[in-house]
Amino acid sequence: MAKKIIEVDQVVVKFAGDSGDGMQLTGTQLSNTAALVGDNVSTFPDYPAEIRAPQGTVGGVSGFQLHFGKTVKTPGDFADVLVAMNPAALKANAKWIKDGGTVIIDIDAFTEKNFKKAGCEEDKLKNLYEGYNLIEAPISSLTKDSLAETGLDAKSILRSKNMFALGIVYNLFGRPMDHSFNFLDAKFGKKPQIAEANKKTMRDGFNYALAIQAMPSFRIHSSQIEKGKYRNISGNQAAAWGLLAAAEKAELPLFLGSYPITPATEIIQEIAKRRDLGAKSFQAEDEIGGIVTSIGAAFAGNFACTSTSGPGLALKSEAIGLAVITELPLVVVNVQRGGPSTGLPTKTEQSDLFQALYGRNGESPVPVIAASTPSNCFDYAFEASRIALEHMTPVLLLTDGFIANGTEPWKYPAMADLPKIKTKLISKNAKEYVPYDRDPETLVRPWAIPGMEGFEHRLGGLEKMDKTGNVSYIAENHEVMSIYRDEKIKKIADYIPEIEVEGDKDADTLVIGWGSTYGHITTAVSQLKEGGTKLAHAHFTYINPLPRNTEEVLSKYKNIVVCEINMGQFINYLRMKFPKFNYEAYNKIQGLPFTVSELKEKFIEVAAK
Amino acid sequence: MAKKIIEVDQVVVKFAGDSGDGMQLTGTQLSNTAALVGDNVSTFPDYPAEIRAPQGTVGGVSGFQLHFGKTVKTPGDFADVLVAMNPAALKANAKWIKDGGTVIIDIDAFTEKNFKKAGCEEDKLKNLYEGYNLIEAPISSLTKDSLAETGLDAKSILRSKNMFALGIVYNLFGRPMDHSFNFLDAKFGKKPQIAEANKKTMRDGFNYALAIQAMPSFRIHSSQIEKGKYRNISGNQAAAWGLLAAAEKAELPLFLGSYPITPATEIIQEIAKRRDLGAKSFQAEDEIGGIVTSIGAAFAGNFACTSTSGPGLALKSEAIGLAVITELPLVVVNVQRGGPSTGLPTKTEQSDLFQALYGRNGESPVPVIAASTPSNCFDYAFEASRIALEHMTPVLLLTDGFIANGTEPWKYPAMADLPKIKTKLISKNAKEYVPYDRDPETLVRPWAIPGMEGFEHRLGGLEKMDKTGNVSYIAENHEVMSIYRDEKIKKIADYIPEIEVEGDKDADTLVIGWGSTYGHITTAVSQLKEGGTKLAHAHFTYINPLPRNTEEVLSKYKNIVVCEINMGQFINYLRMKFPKFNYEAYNKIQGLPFTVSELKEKFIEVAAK
Amino acid sequence: MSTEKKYTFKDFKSDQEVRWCPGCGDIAIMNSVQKAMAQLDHNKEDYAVVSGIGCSSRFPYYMNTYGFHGIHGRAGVLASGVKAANPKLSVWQITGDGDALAIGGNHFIHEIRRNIDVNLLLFNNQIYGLTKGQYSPTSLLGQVTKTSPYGTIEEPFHPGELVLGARGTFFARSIDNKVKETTNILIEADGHRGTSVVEILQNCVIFNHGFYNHIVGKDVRDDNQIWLEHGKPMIFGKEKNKGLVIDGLKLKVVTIGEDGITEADILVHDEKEENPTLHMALINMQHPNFPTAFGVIRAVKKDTYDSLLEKQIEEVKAKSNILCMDDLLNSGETWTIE
Amino acid sequence: MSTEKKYTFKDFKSDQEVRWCPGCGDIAIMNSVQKAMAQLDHNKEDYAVVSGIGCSSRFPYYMNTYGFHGIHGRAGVLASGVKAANPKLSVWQITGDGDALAIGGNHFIHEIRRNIDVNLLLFNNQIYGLTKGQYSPTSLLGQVTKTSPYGTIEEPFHPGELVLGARGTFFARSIDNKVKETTNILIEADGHRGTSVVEILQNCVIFNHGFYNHIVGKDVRDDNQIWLEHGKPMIFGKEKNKGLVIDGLKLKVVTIGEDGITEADILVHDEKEENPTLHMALINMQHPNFPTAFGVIRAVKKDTYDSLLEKQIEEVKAKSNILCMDDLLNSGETWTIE
Ligand SMILES: Cc1ncc(C[n+]2csc(CCOP(=O)(O)OP(=O)(O)O)c2C)c(N)n1
Ligand SMILES: Cc1ncc(C[n+]2csc(CCOP(=O)(O)OP(=O)(O)O)c2C)c(N)n1
Ligand code: SF4
Ligand code: SF4
Ligand SMILES: [Mg+2]
Ligand SMILES: [Mg+2]
Repeated sequence: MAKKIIEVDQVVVKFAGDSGDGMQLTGTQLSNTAALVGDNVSTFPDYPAEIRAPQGTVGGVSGFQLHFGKTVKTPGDFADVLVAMNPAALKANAKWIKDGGTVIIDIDAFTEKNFKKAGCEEDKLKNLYEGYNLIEAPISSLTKDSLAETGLDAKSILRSKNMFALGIVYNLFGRPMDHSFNFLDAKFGKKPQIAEANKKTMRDGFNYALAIQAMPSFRIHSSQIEKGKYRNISGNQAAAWGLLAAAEKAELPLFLGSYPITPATEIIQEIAKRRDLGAKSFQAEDEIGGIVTSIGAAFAGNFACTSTSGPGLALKSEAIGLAVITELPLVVVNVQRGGPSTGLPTKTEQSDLFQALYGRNGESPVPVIAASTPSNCFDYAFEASRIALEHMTPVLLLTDGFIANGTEPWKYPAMADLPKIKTKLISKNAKEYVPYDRDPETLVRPWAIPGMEGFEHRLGGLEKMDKTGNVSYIAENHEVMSIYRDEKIKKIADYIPEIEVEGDKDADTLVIGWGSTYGHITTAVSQLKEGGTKLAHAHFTYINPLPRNTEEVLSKYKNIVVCEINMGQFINYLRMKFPKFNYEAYNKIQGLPFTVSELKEKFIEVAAK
Repeated sequence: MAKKIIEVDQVVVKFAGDSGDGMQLTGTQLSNTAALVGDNVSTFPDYPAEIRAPQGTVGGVSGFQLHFGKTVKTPGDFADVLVAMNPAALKANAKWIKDGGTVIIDIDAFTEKNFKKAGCEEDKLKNLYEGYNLIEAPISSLTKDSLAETGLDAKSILRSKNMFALGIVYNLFGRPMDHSFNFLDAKFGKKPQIAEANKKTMRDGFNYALAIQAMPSFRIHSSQIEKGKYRNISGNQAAAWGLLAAAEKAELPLFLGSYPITPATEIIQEIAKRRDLGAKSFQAEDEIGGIVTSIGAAFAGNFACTSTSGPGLALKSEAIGLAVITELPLVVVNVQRGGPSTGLPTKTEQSDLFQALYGRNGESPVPVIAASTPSNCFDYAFEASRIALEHMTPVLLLTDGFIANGTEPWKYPAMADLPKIKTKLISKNAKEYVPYDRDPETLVRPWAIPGMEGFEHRLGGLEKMDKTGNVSYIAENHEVMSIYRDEKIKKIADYIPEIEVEGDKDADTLVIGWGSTYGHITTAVSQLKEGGTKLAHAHFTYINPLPRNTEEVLSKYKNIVVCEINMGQFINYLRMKFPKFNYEAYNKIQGLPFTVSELKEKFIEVAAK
Repeated sequence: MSTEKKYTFKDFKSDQEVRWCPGCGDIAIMNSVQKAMAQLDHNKEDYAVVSGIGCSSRFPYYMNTYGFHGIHGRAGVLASGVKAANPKLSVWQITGDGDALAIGGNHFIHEIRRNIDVNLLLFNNQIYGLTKGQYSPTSLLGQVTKTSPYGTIEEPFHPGELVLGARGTFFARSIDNKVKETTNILIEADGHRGTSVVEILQNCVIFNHGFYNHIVGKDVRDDNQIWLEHGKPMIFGKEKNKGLVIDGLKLKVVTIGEDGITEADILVHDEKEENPTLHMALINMQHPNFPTAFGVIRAVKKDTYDSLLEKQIEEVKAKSNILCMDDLLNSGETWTIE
Repeated sequence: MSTEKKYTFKDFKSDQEVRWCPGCGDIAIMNSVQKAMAQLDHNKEDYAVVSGIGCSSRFPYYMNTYGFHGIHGRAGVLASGVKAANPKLSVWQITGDGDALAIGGNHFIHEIRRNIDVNLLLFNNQIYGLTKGQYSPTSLLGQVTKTSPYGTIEEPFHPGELVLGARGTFFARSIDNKVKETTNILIEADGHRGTSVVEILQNCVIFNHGFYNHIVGKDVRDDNQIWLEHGKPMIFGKEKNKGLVIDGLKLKVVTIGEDGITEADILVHDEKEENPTLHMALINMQHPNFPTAFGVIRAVKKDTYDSLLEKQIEEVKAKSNILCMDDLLNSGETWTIE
């Protein structure tokens, strides 16, 4: 019997195993290789809240899903191929396998003991197999065989079993191993024996798959990737780099005061590495210290930022108000996660929107921007920085666990192609400095920093007198200043792009999303288009202020459906801003992104109205 | 020439002087006396943000306004009588004097030096006098004369000049001095010499006014006060007492973890006095400590509360989320003040509404209630407590600087007339305890506390499994629990009163207000009614959930105008909840309440549409 | 005291799966706590185990007592609230070096200053475990972690020193795998009225494995640890021949039998001495010049916040004529309109 | 150092009206600060004066320098951020006992631990002034205030003790109305590299008037104050005949000329001694058994956070081949699609 060859535009693969099984590494390898040969790629790591939950349990399963091929905007809903290293991994992922998909299990790990640990009986799990192309691969034992002669100890040998699985998968998809070989050589530079062992296992896995008839073989249609220089990037890394790029373009030192919190921690970690670029990361004693050191740094003339997630943003809310009233530039990156309270710290959600917009005492307007893909976290971090520095205001950048941890190949820019950021630093030669003397166009005040002779002035959290910035308790002045602060943010609408509608602009139904739901929504819309369903799609990344053509766009559609991973915050924001339109809500609050299929179902229903 | 006798229903008097001149005491005395003789009274103290700003300056003026007589719902817009102890006091208050009103100044203090301190020239201030009935009383020198023989030192003597002013005012309004005499006797029990001196000065002031022809004499029409027992109360005291009353009715010890902050500090001060009632005030190291000690106390089975103002509420926001997910009873009293940031700490504002509703990470619903008068802070603190304890949820009670510091006579209840609060404490004899086993009607979970045998359980901020309350990362469970938390709060609508419309129910125009604007709005509406303008008035005290008949009420009117001391938060909330109606906004953001006259102007304009 | 104990340590295990990494020091500490509870006289329902956030702070879930897993850094105020609200409870606070000394540092020092009667177990692994390996306020100067790829530039706190700086009445130190010693220390901590701070060196096998090997390693442990006992001379060393003496205002290590030193010259440990000077010196002893001090280093008497609060309430009640809300409502100036 | 000074103290006065109560200790302290600045060598534009919230924290408004009136409790992190961002500035942090030790306690101890080069002026009036008289973490046990109508039940912090507990390198104490002494201390504080904590006893004439009279009263001040000077014997008293000696591990007051005591027996102050034992004992001396210690009590050398940060940046830059964003973007694994 000849191998079954499956022709596809793209595939979804998921690796799942124990936290210690190296699934994140395996997935990253496949994803990098795919990107290198010119596939579009999107990934979604998914790990437990515990560092290392008990071995073999469902709670301890660590997964890595990736989607690669021609048209890829999400990590995919259902897996074409699932690699499950033990019963718990299979159990946890069973419902995410495509009908007729391939399931490769390490049959050596499917022991009675492990079924028990997974909290399910063998028979029950067997039921799950039906409908799938199940391949019972003796991965552990073949790995042992493969390395029997290396002289490595049993534990080290078994640690290579993920490479065996990776080899299998490379074969399945006809993707080369040499990229991973190079990686292993570099990683184990000082331990060539280990590198060789891993490479051997991978090769053996590759050959094993070649030999087994039941393994399908995928032929993935080549994609048309834009020309350019690429690298893989996660949302958190991209956000950090976007801030660094903005500092360079503003010609200011970068300062990031922060405190670790899942899933935002990688941002401070990335900045901490960049002492070579002169960046100062300051790991404060808490979130309040993180933002207030940054406000101090902004006062002192650095480009200051802070990064956090929901509970941390709550702690920063008082200090954000201080940045609002002192009108200092500051970027606050908030990587959303499941709430309320500690909630679901490793899961994704879009439920901090209202906190970002309104979570402060008093009338305290702040621009809010939301990135929508891992790589455009770079662009929107840069944009948030530009707005902060050019409009002298704190800016909130929202991302979330889904895009922060997800990766994709990124056609990265040359710095020369990015716009210069024009800070509001007053010229040393200016005659005088009036702290709150606003630019009549933008209402932005000028910036003078300690060290500049003759421009000494005092800032603070008390209401300030128009122009001079001195403390003022005058009733009318408070109204004047409140309106200035409000108008200043509203005017930013003139300095951001209009919103563009994708899909069929002249459809009756407009699908609205914001932030990280972009990939799923755009995929659903374009797939439905192929099936003849006409839909327009407006995706919001600038939330406050909204793009100036928003009302005009909304007015063109009969039905408007607003999709969010929360209980309906953006829809309520739209109701506030444009109450005259009718909006329908589509929400999910499971700590997971939408699936393309559930979106399609909903859109078909709405479009039929 | 006979004295001019002015017949009125009510009068507004303002005392203004230096922070050290004892104006707050003087005002309080008049207000208490008026209340005792059966007037309706409303007061509004107004003091500088500094403890004692430089003597004689406008920044250092301390004022106390009171309104008393027949129909009194606000402290009044403009003063019939202003007592100004120095030029700065006159300058600061000139624009708040009624046309043709009486201005009594201590002419001894109107020296060149003092004009200078007030930052104005004598001539300019003189212009201010026009249109008023100016009485230049040599208060300081007459006080000195009055006490010349007492043997007191000059400083002590001069300190009595406020009593001379008080005597004048008692004469003007035909109000008796004996209540103040008693007060002085009690206050200076150990120093009878001082008490006598003060009484003598007051009497001399009274007689002075009698003698001076230019002094008008007011005859205030008697009011029809409801029968009952009365006392004066401020909003902060009433809120504190409402919590104490709730603890008694719930048969639980009261615990208040708090941190001082203007204008909420009096709440912890009131509770600190009540060791005799077994109340525990815990002055924490900060606002976070304040709320988290309270959450600990709630877990341990006390009736737990915390009190603060805007910036403090910001700091508490993370912890409120913990109370939301653990579903513990907790009352958070937030006395709003001018923002953003430190803003205008001694001024009033309604700008924390959105923070109260949405200032937390994740989907974190909390009931929000707003008191509307000083004395009903008692009722709504009691209500907030009832809802917290009966529905197992944190509840946010909003008041603001205006009603928190304002006082009014209060017909106080007997405890027997207040409803019992039925806590959700599980019976000791229950068979088992399932922490999240909800009442199907209310979705409320039962409460078990340490010390109860056999009901040991663990709470925490991670998402919890339905029923058991164990930690759960299951996607669908998160949705289930999120919806439960949301629905539980929505269902509270079934346990609060419907909203009642005041004024002309069948008018075309509905005036909407919430919280502390009640007095001004209701006065404006009823004054316009006398003039023939028909207006309906719906005043919201239950904000989340809204009363169940809200939509029905809104649907009856052609014009809806929403008045707020902020830039439009409640109006946006209504747009979110009931987007189909048209709302017009009327806002003021000057750190001051509305005046009745500006409201009337606006209402006439809207009603004419 | 009853001779027959009501519970075995198993009675304190909850039905929840323990989710720490295999080999994590937290597991051993949990055993010590459960053993201590089995020996103490409290009823099970009178225990409240509260924590903040961190690997260590998952602790309450595994205890079959009343428990509260709080928010990050707030273990100290959570415990303070529980105890102040109900002084009858035996309150155990579980907190990591990040939870207690980074974000929670303020609550930590104030709880100690107030001397709230709580057993405060500080799990010191000198790292942020749960967030996967960033430096903490106890990480060593120069330590390479995920947020200090080039080494930290911050001097670490010595937790015991901070405890004394905050006027602490009780401080003890132990090691995760010393279950017997830890159990005994915890029993003494529970007996102490006030904030009993027990710092436990805890191995994080994933992110800071073996950070304490210079103290716990088989070869070195006898020479590098000194276990203090009240009333006993401060002797240590493989041969039990080393001891501590005072030299001016400093401590010095001497060898018994050398330079004419006899056991009588060795300092005797007095955990009850109010003057903190010597306790501070013992706490600050550091490798390699000194052994690290373990056991109960300080345990002095002082009123607790919770007992003073109860006392004040009783005193005020006894004197006041406001004993219910109706009294309050009718107090002071009131009048009747008829 | 130039002999001709660039500024007089008036150059440091801003045009804003001073709004403290007449007689408030803050006014005298401001004079000391302005006098110190007039003597120091910094350019006026290089001063940054930052604060939190409280009466004392209004300070920056009255200074004709760069200034920042922050939010309550955050003076320490505001100052840390300013200094870390621009180490060339001379950063002065003004903070009250509530601002620094209640809500700001955590930032306070971490700033000290990191040894950030800031002059930290702690205005200790043992009360919350701005909010009108509630107790603070330095109010005396039993003190009656607006929130403790029956007396507090909390042990107060000793600020200096907490500073040392947080590994502080500099601690000095002064009194508001001692303008000359305070000025000199501030000059030394500014010269010290690291967090220079200067506790200044400050009279709040409205809410805690005369709380320090037992130390500053005319009759008692000579016997109840000891002003320490580096290298000088610790002598005090109206007759300058009392001194401090060590007795075991404790301090003792002796009289020169009695019991055979001569000046040579008296302890000589060494602010530079790294071992904190004696400094701690000096800080903790309390009325009525001891005089209260003033002057610079501790001033030891240690690297500052800000200098180590600059150094690390230079070192990493020297070794790295990523020197601009383009380098970074092109670093590691990249590929080209053509
Ligand atoms: C407000 C907030 N900030 C940050 C975090 C992220 N966080 C969780 S645990 C932790 C530190 C854990 O360190 P430690 O307290 O030492 O506990 P360990 O895990 O080492 O036992 C951090 C930073 C959080 N959950 N909440
Ligand atoms: C977040 C916050 N909490 C509370 C307050 C109220 N508040 C302002 S100053 C202060 C305490 C002042 O005491 P201290 O720091 O000793 O300064 P002092 O007025 O005595 O100089 C408090 C509680 C505030 N402004 N902000
Ligand atoms: S990460 Fe470290 S501290 Fe956390 S459970 Fe694992 S070993 Fe323990
Ligand atoms: S209240 Fe006290 S601290 Fe504040 S300004 Fe007045 S005297 Fe000074
Ligand atoms: Mg730790
Ligand atoms: Mg103070």
